[in-house]
Amino acid sequence: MPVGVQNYTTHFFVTGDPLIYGVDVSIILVSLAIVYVLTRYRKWGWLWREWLTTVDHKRIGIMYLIAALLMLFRGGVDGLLMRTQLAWPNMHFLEAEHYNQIFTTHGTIMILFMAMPFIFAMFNIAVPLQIGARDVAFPYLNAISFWLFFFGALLFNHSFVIGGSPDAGWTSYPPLADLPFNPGPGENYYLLGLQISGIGSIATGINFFVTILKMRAPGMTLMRMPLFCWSVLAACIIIIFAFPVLTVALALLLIDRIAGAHFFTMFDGGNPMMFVNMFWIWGHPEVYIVVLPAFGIFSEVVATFSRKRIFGYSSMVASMLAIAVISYFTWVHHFFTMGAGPGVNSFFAVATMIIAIPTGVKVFNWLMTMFQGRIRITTPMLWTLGFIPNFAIGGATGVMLSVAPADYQYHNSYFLIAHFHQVLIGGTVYGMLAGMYYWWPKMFGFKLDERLGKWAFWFFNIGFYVCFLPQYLVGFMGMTRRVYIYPPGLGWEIPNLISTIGAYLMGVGFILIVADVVYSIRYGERDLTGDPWDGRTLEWSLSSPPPHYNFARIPRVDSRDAWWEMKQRRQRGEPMEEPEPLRPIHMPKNSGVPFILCVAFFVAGFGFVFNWYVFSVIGLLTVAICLFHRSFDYDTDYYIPVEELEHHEAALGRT
Amino acid sequence: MEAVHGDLHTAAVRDVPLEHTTEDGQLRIFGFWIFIVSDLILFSTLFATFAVLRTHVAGGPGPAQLFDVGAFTAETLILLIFTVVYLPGVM
Amino acid sequence: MPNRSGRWLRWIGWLGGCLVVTGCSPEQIVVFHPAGPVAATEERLIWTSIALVSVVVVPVIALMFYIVARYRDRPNNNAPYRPKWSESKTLEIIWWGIPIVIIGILATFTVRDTFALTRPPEKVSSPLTVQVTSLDWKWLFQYPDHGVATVNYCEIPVGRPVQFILTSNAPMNSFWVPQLGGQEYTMPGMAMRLWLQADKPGVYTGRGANFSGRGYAHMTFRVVAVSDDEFNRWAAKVKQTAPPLTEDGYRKLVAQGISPELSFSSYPKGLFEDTIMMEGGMYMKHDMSILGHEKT
Amino acid sequence: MAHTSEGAARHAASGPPWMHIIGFVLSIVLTLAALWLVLGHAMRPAPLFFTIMVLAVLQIAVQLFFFMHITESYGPAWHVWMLALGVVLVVAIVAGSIWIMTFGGDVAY
Repeated sequence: MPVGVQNYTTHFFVTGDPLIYGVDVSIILVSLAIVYVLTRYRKWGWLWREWLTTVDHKRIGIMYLIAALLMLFRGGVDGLLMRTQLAWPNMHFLEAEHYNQIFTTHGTIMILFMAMPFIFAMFNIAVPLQIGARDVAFPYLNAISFWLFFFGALLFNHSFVIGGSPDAGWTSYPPLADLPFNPGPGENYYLLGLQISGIGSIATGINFFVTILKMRAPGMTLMRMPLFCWSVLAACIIIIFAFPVLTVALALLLIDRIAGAHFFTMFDGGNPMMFVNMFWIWGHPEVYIVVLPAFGIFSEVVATFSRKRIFGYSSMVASMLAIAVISYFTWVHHFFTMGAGPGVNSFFAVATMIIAIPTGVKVFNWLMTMFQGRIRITTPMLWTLGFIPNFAIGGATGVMLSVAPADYQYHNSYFLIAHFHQVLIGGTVYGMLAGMYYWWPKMFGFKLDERLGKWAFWFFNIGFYVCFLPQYLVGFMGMTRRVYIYPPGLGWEIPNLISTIGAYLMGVGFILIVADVVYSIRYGERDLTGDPWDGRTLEWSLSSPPPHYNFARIPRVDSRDAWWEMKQRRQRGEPMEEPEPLRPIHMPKNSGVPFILCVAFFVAGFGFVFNWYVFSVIGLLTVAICLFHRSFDYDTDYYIPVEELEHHEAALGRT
Repeated sequence: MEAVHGDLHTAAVRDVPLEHTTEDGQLRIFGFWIFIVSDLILFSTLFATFAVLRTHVAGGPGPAQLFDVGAFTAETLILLIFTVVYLPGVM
Repeated sequence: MPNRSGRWLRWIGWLGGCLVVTGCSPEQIVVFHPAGPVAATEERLIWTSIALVSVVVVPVIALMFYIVARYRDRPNNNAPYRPKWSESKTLEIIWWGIPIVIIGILATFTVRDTFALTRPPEKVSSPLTVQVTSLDWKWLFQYPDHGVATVNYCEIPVGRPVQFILTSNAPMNSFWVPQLGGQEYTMPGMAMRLWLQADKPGVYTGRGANFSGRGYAHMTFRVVAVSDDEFNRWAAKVKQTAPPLTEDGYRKLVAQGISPELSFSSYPKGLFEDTIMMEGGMYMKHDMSILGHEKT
Repeated sequence: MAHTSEGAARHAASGPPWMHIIGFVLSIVLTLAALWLVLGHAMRPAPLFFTIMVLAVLQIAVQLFFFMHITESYGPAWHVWMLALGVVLVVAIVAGSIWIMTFGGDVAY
């Protein structure tokens, strides 16, 4: 046993807080319950064969979705704890240290372990189906991406009960995050959790970039692609260009912390501002990574539920690509107040404003898509309609924030908090929930209940405004972010109280969404047609859920909204082409190696967190062995024979 | 291993190099290029860090003391020569 | 549904408005109650930007409610339905054009004021220099012209530009006095300049705006703006009555903890410059110029 | 597979690998030129730095073209566009970081 163990056991488990004991108990109980259920119903084999080893993009998408919802729950509880503490002046619900940990984990989890997997869930579920492909370009890598994310998130979440949570903010600025000011494993958890899941994110970016550019069905030119695929393509471009910067920033900070380097330390010539600089070179594009796919989903939903083609398709494409590129030239607006000079501030202020132009154009295009359409207000459409005013206000405050001298007054105040929650919740979360409701029948074969869904929306949406509009005001009153306590008499009490009430309304909204899922599993309307919304794109041409090979015959595409056109042609009674004969389908084999590989990453990361390098060496050696194994594994694929295909298709009622 | 879209590539690929003749190969090569692009950014961030922190040695040794011209010249030349050592095998 | 949501929103707005009005007075909205030219410039810019973005935001929201009401899929809805209408050059030019114009105007103001705020607000009287050091978790102010120092409060003369020179001997923070003007980071090894000026006598609350650890929420300070005479009297009084700040006393200030307001009649020579240079700071050589008359 | 051996045969038939030989010679020449410039103190620091950067970019181009066959692709050469955009962003990262970290404004008169 390493010597370190002895020293660490006393600090290993977080103690002394009833909340944490409660979590300890519930973690143990839930784990035992899961083990019991799996054993009782003999589901271990099923879990391993069908899920842990799968390389099927649809199942990986579902796992991402579950993880994202769980993390939304954890991040949401963090948010409610914070709002409870801030509800009234001089509250002593949480102490400073605990509050600092909670806002740190809230931010980190919401951005990296909720928003990212949520968009990846949508990537996986929809992209291959929309472009008429049988899987992504690299299914094995896709599984690795998921498990890297999963174990990165798991590692990060361990910090709550083992060793202590990070408490330097989700931005983790040194020197506060550096060793002298932040001993203990919390920051290491942050750095390694993000690093491990970040590798997965880069791989996902590459994977979907290649998939979209190389695996479209014949006839689907780029300009015939559904807009969601365009938004994914744009997001992937940003992932590929932005995430490596985060990798470097985290790695250098980790070297500072565990190997005694001085990149960002306050002492010995380090330059902490360089971390701030690098963090936001990644951080600003990251915002667009999570919001562009939401734009894509809104475009799909608006067109479908207005029964109309999307308006201004080419300017939608142009605006998304413009956003992808310009988002790279705006990062300084996160630290105008650093004083890098009027030249720098002017340049980045103007670049930030410019990005508002293509974004605004998209809003007009969505409105014009609805104009002279036939609008059906279903749950996905409701989230989309809720998004538009939200995003208009959030975008407007974004433009206000980009005015550098005005930003000197907003920076780090609650005005900023209200702004970015409005775009991240109003944009990303609304978008992902719209996508979840929209593609749910495609994933699971039944619809989520509309009535509960609408209740959930109204609670969430109203709660949202009640929560965040007062925060704009309290920002103008001088309240800064990350304060855990404030004195009475500044006029902050009433807006904060209203804000807390709003946060709880949003909590009710989330519970109703969960209730909707639980209710609909049992009673939800079954989708037998595969096209419950009268959709426009190719995924609706398949059964719900689609067979594991997706398309028995790869469709031939000759226009935008390919499935809609096919339906129109059928309606007009035009003769259908004779279907081609079925052929054997080439498929990737499931593999347990991605799972094992990422467990090894987890072990290595855990070793680095506690400076127990024995674990790190074992973990990294296992990683090497897994990579080596893959290099010499030639038994990775198989063919589905025609008879089996015919059998499957017949069972689905399709010939 | 990837799902192949029928025989998209029988006639057209006659003139492209060997490694592009399967769809699997095409995807891998393209993916590899995109990976190189992400690496480009990774290294440029390291270069940027170097450029900014270059003078912050806090009294420690600077580049002049750290780099051994003879050694890195030899290393570079060995690296470059390795790009052609496989040629006799191909010829 | 859209009508209902409109009603809901109005209702919430009304309720929120009532609560806010009863709960706080307008002068507590400090950003909109500037007490000096810098904050006034920033406030003007904020209102300009609000006006400009409203040109887009208000019509967008109104249009959305109108469109949803008009084109809902109801059995008797006889509004026109054109499922294939999806391109219009004219419309596209309009909504690429309008934001471009708005952004153009806003950008002009932004650039102008960004440069303006790096210069002293008024050139009529000679500026006062105050050296600010953020510590864990307190603020140290030094007056190089008077040789006095204070903790967690500072006095400044009304109507005279003040250049705050900011550094940190702790994790980065941000120096923010909303009623005098916007903030600037205090960073270890750096000396940043922030020009502020008070036009009205009064006590203005300042606070650290960048998270710096456990005691961060308590990092507030008072800025007391008084007439020139009163300021000089105050400085003289501190010089005579307050205890000196010794090397040892400074080390105690640097240690983590919260401090009450303190005054010191003197401080170790070159304390501020040494703090900046402590770890080979001043990353780029020409930054030295900021130290001005007190060359080290 | 049948077309594999056929492809290999096609490659073998194309004579000496001139591309590789030219690339190799160019890369050696560029490296030695940079070395000579630095060790011989042939220029003042600023132009020297600039020249070395130019040589480095040329070296990258040689590697990409002669050894990594950047121009070969089946279908549109998207990767070339991504590399081009990558180069723009590299400039943004490096030059932008230096520009920002120089703190040109609030600290100078």
